[in-house]
Amino acid sequence: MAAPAELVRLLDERGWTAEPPTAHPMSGVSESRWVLPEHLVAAARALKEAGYFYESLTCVDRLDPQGAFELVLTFARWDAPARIGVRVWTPKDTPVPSLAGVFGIAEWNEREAWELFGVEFSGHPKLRWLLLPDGTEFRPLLKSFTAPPPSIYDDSLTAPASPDDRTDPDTHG
Amino acid sequence: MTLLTGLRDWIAGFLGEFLATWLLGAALIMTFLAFNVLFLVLAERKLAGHFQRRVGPMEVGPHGSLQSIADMIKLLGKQILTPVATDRFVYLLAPLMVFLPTLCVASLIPLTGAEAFANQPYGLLVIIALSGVTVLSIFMAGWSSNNKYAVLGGMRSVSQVIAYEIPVLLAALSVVMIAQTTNLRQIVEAQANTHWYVLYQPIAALLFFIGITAETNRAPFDIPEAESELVGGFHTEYSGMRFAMFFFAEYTNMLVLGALGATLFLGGWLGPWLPGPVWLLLKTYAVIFVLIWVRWTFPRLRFDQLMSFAWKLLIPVALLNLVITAILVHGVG
Amino acid sequence: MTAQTPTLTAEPLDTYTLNMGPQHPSTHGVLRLVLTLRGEKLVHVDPVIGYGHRGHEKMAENRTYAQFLPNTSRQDYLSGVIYNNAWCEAVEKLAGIPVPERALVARVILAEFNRLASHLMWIGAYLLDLGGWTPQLYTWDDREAILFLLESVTGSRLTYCTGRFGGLSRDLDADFPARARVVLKKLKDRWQEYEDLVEGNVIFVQRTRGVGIFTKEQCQSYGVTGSSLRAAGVAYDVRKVEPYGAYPRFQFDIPTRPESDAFARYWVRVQEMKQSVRIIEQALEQLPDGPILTERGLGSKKRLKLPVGTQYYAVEAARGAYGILLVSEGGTEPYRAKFRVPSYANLAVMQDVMPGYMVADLVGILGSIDVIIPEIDR
Amino acid sequence: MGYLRRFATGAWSLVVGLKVTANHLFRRRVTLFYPHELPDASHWGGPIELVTFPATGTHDCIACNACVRVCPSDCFTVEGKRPEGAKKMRATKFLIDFSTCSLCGLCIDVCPTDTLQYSQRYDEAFYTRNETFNDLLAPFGEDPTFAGKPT
Repeated sequence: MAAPAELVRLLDERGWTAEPPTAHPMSGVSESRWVLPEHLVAAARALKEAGYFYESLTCVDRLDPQGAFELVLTFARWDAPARIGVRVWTPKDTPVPSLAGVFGIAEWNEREAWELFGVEFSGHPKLRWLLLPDGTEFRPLLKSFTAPPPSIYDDSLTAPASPDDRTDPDTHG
Repeated sequence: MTLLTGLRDWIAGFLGEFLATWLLGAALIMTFLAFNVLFLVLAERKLAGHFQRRVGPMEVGPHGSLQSIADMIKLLGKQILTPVATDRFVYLLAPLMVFLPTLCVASLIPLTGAEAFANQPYGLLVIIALSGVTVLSIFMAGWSSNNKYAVLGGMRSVSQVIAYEIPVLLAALSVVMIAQTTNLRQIVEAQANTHWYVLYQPIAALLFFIGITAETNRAPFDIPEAESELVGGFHTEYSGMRFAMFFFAEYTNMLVLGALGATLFLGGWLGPWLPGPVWLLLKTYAVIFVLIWVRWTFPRLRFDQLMSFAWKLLIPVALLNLVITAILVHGVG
Repeated sequence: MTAQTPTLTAEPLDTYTLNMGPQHPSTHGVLRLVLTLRGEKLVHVDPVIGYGHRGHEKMAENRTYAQFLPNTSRQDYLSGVIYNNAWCEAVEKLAGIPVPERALVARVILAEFNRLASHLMWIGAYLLDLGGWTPQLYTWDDREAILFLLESVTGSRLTYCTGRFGGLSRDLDADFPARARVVLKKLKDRWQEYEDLVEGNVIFVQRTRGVGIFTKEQCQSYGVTGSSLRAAGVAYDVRKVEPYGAYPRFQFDIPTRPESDAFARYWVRVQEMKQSVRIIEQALEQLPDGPILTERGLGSKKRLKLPVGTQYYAVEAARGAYGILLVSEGGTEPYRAKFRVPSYANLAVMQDVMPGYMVADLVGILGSIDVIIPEIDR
Repeated sequence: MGYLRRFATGAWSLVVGLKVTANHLFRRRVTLFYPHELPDASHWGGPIELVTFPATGTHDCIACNACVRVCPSDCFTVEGKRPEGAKKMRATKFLIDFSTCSLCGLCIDVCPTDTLQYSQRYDEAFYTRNETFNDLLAPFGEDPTFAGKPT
């Protein structure tokens, strides 16, 4: 049950995994699988029961013609060098089921993905800003994002100095 | 002495004998206490430095000896802020009130057998009653600041002082039982005939020491101002000279309670060669040195541990000690 | 003072809200905790993070692999070498850059010294949280010796940037092993003192025993790693479970303790320091001669192009498992870089652990898990 | 009895702690009086500076802009021109915005003539933002390469 190869075979058998939407390889993990969004919670539950912990969630803004996110979740074990990469391909405007009910840390990770990318998570208890100030409208980690809108804070103190303004260091007090 | 007597007579010319003595005494005590605070602050910082393998202040004056004066000037010059939504009257009153009891107590400690500002028959009781008043102003400060940290600090302070007054009182009572008097002067004189009471009452002395550590809000009992939990505790919102008042009171309290401890257990002014007040001061500073040493060694207790330590350990031990003392004094003779 | 209280009716009358931080002496930086208290008892803890968010992940997408090097040590400023090495190793692994033997061992030496410095700093800061001032100065004295040692190799004292793809940018001096052994001896002589002053102290034991316990289930649910997890009785250490770099060739143990309280975390960290000393001693013995860098300016003189792929690379940082997820689309810049920082999970679990304890314990628990806010905020 | 023993060991641990601090009280300080005593900065990697080569007595910056390109935080402003009759360019302006420099040393790695190095200055302090621009050519004075010719 615990070995990653057996576990992903189980996922395959239950029909939770999907064909890879991209040929993008994943390394640094024992096994990796593409999981259909609707089976994500069930797969996570199976992983939790097998003794895996939720290690990380990475959202990647794939420049797909339809616009899609790739969610890369990694699960690892305490007792063996077993890491399972779970990848989810989701269109930009489709919510992904939240794992907050399965793993506690998923709540924060999903809040982060939501505020930085705009991934919607259905069933998340508190989809609010985590790292960015409350009320931030833009999604900074999208590839389409270029510059933040004018800051709501006074940035006169942080305006970059330019070398042409350089004064002689001896002239001031 | 002649200078002082002359000064007193000159003031007595227009204010009367009683007021002149009173005023001059108060002025002398105030001056001494002010210098004492400056010295103690410096001593604390220097000692802390050396305990921690550094040297403390070094820049102002030789070996930093004038650092506290510079700090005092800085505190005097700082802007005094009054936060909005404070209970203004109480807020302003608290720093003034905080060192009044301490001043009163300071005048009650006998300096020598011959001369003293006060020779109260119930001196010990008055001192213990008065030193409990300090906490009132601390609570006033905490409450009026309209700051939750300050309120928490003030409330912790009240419960702490209530808890620790009792072992202090009980420890002092066992001394009273031996000396058969509450007059501090007579307690010291009684020690001249026998040994210092610390030899007869080591447990009481220890309890007393723990009690005054708690009453002066010093580590490991510095819970009312626990910096890492409550920012600054009751004096979070005070700045400049008002903050200095609390500081002043804390260090004066250390001196006064240290002097009381020296009087009760270490024979007060008694000692060879040197004049009485010098001995008293030396013994007081020895007690304060241990206070400083303890502060720079131990972490802080938690609030509930502090309370259970007082109620479940110190007070029963103090009571037991008192009972044994009573049996020994009255039964054995 | 009032924090984000939703509505008046939602808050029961017997509780109140206390806003701890972002500027508070013991929140270790800019963490804000919105506490709901009943008296001094914690009812609910809501960590608010992000005050130090600098957008490291966005920065990574706009810089070449080499240009991101200085950012790494600024995530966790107390174990910068480890993070710096992790980035180098992650890129090396994906790009297939060979690393000389000497560099591998030197990285281990620097990383373990950095771990020692970090743990020493933590002991000092933790005792400061608990109100003991003096141990901090003693640990800083020891840490200073380590920092001087690291400075002599890297040129920096806190935000190291010595790692390069294929080795280190500066070599260890000929007399480095000798100087390192002096420092290690100094440290070993100190253990007894720390035990006398801290570990044996009855006040410290009272403050930390039975405080801040989290269960294995909570650890699994939140992904707690590092010393906090080992103090909960789980012998998980990336250095052992997924050995990387030169670690497989060194003998060391993973200290664990079953209690999972603050004292156990303290004890585990002290034991880890002893193990780090052990690793460094072996590494100094085995330090081979040879080049320290395969090729100077690899990735900086000419921009490095990494093959297409998603790569996860984990190391054991001073606070737990640090992971880098690198997505490359074949360009000279990462397509996406995600940093799985240990403090993130270790702090998140606090929402579950804290309620029921007192305010004074909060400081003791928060200190004991050793969070570094800039790495959480990234 | 167990309670008493626990109490005794607890009290003894406090005494042991006091002994540790008392031991340190009379030992030598480990701190440094910073403005009066200076630390050993021989290995310190401070703000970037130009190397003075003993052979030529000057730097060898050819204004190739490699450092400008590699710098993660765009600290550099480098300008140069070709002295008459020379093959290589030579820097006429070399500014570093030290306020954005993170001392990563990538510029040292890429410099083709090895003319950049860490200085040992560790106590840089500034009063205004503009002072953070280090003119690296200033220590070399007037460049004799361009002497006599208007630049």
